[in-house]
Amino acid sequence: MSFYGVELRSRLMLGTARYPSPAILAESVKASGAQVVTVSLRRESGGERAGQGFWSIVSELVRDLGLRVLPNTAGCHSAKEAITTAHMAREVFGTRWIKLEVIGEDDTLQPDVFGLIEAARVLIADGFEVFPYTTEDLVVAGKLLDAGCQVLMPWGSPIGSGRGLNNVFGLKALRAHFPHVPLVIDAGIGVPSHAAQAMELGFDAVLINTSVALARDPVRMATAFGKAVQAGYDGCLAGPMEPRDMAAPSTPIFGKAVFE
Amino acid sequence: MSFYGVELRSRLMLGTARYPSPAILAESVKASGAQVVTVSLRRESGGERAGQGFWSIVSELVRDLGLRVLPNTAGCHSAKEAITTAHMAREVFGTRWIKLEVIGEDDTLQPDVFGLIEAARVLIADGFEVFPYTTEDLVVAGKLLDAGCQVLMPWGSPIGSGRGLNNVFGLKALRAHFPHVPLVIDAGIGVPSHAAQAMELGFDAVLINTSVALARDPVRMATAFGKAVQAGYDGCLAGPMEPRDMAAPSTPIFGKAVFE
Amino acid sequence: MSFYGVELRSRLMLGTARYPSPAILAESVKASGAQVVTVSLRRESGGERAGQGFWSIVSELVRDLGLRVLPNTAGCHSAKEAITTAHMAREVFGTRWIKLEVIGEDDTLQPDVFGLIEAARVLIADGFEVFPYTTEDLVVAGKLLDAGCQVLMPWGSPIGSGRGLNNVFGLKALRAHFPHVPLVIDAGIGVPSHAAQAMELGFDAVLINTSVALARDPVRMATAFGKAVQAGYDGCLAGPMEPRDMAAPSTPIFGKAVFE
Amino acid sequence: MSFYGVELRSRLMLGTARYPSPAILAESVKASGAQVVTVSLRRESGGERAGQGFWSIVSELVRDLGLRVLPNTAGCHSAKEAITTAHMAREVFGTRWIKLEVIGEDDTLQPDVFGLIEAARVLIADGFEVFPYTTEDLVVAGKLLDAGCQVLMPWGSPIGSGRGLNNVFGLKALRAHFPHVPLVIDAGIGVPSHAAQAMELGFDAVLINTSVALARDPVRMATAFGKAVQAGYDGCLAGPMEPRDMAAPSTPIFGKAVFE
Amino acid sequence: MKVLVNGDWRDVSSDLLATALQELGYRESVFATAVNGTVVPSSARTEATLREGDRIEVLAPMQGG
Amino acid sequence: MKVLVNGDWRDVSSDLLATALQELGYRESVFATAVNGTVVPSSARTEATLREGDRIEVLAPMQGG
Amino acid sequence: MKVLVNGDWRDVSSDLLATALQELGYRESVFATAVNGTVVPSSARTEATLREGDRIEVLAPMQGG
Amino acid sequence: MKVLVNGDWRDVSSDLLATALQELGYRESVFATAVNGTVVPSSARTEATLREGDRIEVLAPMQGG
Repeated sequence: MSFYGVELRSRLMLGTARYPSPAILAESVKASGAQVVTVSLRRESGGERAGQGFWSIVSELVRDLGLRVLPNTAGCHSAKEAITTAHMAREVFGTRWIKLEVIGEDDTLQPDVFGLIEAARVLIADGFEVFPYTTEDLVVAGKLLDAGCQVLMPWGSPIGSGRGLNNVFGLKALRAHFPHVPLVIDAGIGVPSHAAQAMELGFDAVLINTSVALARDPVRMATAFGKAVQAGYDGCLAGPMEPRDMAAPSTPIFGKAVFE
Repeated sequence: MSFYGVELRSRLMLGTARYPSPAILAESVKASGAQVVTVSLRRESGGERAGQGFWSIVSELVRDLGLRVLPNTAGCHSAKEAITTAHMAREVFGTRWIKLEVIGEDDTLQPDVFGLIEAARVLIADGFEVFPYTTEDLVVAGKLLDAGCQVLMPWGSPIGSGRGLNNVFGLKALRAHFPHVPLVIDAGIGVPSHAAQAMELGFDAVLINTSVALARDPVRMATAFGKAVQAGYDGCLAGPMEPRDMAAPSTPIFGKAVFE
Repeated sequence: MSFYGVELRSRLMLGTARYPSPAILAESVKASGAQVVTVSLRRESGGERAGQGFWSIVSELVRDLGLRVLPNTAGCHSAKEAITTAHMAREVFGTRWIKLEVIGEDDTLQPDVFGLIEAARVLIADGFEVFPYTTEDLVVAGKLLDAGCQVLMPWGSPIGSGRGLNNVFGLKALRAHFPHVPLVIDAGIGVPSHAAQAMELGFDAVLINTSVALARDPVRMATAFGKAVQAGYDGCLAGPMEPRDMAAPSTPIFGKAVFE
Repeated sequence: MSFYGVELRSRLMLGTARYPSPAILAESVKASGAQVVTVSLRRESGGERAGQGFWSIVSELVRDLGLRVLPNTAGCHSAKEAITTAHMAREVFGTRWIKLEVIGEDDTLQPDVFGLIEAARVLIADGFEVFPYTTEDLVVAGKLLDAGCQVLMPWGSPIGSGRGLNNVFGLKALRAHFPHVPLVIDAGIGVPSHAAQAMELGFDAVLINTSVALARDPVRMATAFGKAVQAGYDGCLAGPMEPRDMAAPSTPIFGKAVFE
Repeated sequence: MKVLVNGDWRDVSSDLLATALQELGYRESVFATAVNGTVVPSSARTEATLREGDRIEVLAPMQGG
Repeated sequence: MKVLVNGDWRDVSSDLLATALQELGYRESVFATAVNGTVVPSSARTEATLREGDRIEVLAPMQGG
Repeated sequence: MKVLVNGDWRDVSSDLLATALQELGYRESVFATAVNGTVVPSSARTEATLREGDRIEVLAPMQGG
Repeated sequence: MKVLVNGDWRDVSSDLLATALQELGYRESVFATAVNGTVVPSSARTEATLREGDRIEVLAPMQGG
């Protein structure tokens, strides 16, 4: 799998927010096998060193594990905000990658697909490599690809909800219509079986954050998601049987003994 | 996890039927990491060596990988048939373990819970260690435990159907009512995410056959199921977050920049 | 539809428990169009008149609307209890009909299918017309029919849970295997669409209680269920189209205008 | 319920395409109780009278039953096409109502929400009363309302698929965010229980076509949908109980007899 | 004589079920009876004799689902 | 003069839309017209002139969902 | 002597199960036997006698799920 | 001179962004800046001049999903 020419072995991407401690974050990243971690930006006052502290932890992980950093534009509600934030992220994190979020509604944190496409166009013209957080809408997907996006990140369900895949039909249609575009399920995955299901549907990767960070044991959950993504990927490529409505014996019935 | 005092590391059990070739069966068993394989008996005519051939392959696997063999009574439609078959299996396979199937209906291959309980009582009195293939019925489960069964194997959906878990509610209730009994999902698992889901519900293990054997690439599918079972098990023990109806931002919104 | 030779127009049966008031019960029965109402027995101390009061209300409804009364054996946990209760019900309510409940587990109120079959045999020998509250188990169903039951009442989900149909597959199989036996979904229906779905699956009738009695407006809910049952029944007989995976235009595309 | 100031009693709207015969169309409209029927336009060659024939049937129904006609722009793939078609429809059918469809993808017939919003703006400026066929996207919905739409018609699933509601979560969110806007489920309803479910979710109406027209008995299916819509509407307003995870006895257990 | 009526110990003077029920206040109303787990139909109550310690169930119609 | 009518090239002698439509067999019936993508209302057809190569759409009511 | 072996009528000359099985071609291999629905363990075959019409089941290992 | 820094009004004496940031306590650490909604790269801060009322955003790395 490659994103903008970068080859990746792991199909799990991990967010860095909401962990109980920096140490658990670091252990979770290691346990997950993820090669991409997402980060963000926030206001810092003079003298404060929180951002610096966080960044030194992540930088060390990045260096030690050979990770890629994927900054996001979380919380941006307009193309303009997202564009400005993306530029600041590029400077701070030193990467052209940007996970582009333009939020359209605060309860569901659903993408504003209009602002998203607008911002994607501008950022791609500015040299960014855009990973748009989008819906399963096929027309939107087409416009993002036309704008120059080479990866799409459709939501499974609202960010942080842990509901899994709300619209399996829509996601299947997206996969079917863009068979060669890397597609990453970006939000709402709650348990490992959700991640495996996403991969079985043919998605290329899964981005997880809350369901690892808020698990009772985040490190073990990170391990679990690492395996689930592999399981689902292998399962997809192994060519599953078609489900049947009624039963067929798995033990051949030819040669069955008769005891009267 | 232990079944009748036998400690097992792997929570995946694998059936041996319907593989494209003996070699692929052997590779699949290895790839799965399973420590228990199910086998059966059938009529053999004098001079025929099919059973012998199959058994020499399985014996070698058993020896090399330290497997346990779990014979079944597949295809038996009465307690009497199942009891006789169990005794013959004990002699041939040299184990007190028996996966007890008493089939009540030929389309869905659903258990006949009446014959099942009757046969379980007799076999346990005869010194067998019984793994009953049963439904999610709590009352039936209680009677099987009263009869002396120390493991239960409820169906997920009909044998060979690949439908996954037909009655998640019923299976959850079974798990909740017998928290200390080893429970193995025995039939109907179609894809790795089904297996992960079963483990996330708290089941102790999963028995797979058709969905590996009939996959386009059985060996890869065996690998996939091996990982999925671990993923689901880790996921269950890691304490997943509760799903929410609405979104919660994973990236903190405190400190969000404002660009007017 | 007929139960034990009694022709009924309405395919909705209504329980009489848990209504806010006797008046609302009476209005709900009328609004539902039900022709069968279920009742029960309980201990009454000398001088108390609660049972008498309830019965005079129901008797009046029965007389005015031409209803049939179906007493149940709710709360019985053994065949013996259920048999005794059934006999007392026959004396009090003057009917051979008995909704036979033998409860096997108190959290899910699931049927004890062993006690159920035993009690059904005895009661049928005693001249009762038994409506057994059972699971979707095909083998159990077969034994109840062998015992002489001419109607079966499988649960949708636990009594009072309002969860709808927990095991659609199992209920479909039951319907498919006993195409000529009147089958009534007896428990767990929560909203009108659940009732319509049950009828669309080919069930003959639906018995509702809690979801009407505990609705904010029971009378309106009774009306709703009355219509839903008819809708589902008509929908089943009207022969629905097969669902399709992808879309087909409903407006013919031949003759489409072209505006360049 | 009112659409653009027009009060309607029936919450079922019916399409006129794909019926076996004009007579069955007419009977189905009558049986459904619908007060709004959708129609379309297509190329007609000189001398041909198909459109005239169809229209005379519909006109008679409209006159006899007091129906409203809702022309659509089915098959249009751009705002421009849809706008032109809408104008032609207004002239032919003599109504300002237009069901605005701008199709974005031919397999799923999903809306092109960009063309949709553009066309809605233009048409509303031109004096139309627009019923936009849209997705469950909240941001799109907001823009359509800003453009002046006073009704929204989100899809349940692809037109003609009969799959029911693909994204219940998304539709619930749409309902919750726009509690006062008339919302009509426009596509994909396959059986009466789907329609009842849509109404139970709080939608104001349902538009059906294929699942009536292609039923084995369209007239009976039209009746069924008429009842289902009422059942779901009443059920919603009657205030359903909350579903529970476990059982609650409907028959009170206080006063239960004891037979030892 | 002490008998268990619907789970409570009660004193009755009559050893006939019908009379004992009257003593206990059951009149006119619709109910069914069982003694020691065996149903005693209404018609048999005048001949059914009670013994010290008998368990009597008296059940009346109630709401049911 | 050749015009494209509903996608087919047709010869018409009149350069007035109303007359051309009559030539093409459209009479009495309910239909709507557009020329080169612009709607021409019924009332304007008698004044709408056609040119060689014009694209005419003539649409009639049909079933719709 | 005719016996039913796995559902087929066969002639065997010996009335000992062990010998009859050898006649029928069962050698060395791993199998289990039942006569008239009763299991006959390997160790008991040399003493198990057959009668005309006995039903013999001879089962060998096979794939199972 | 009053400027709005991350939403709070602050007094700075320098009218150069780089110097003003030092006054405000931002040293050595990794951060990005924008003035009045326009990004000012690190390299341009020594030349970026501030005016009364300017809105400055100073953002640092944080956790993100």
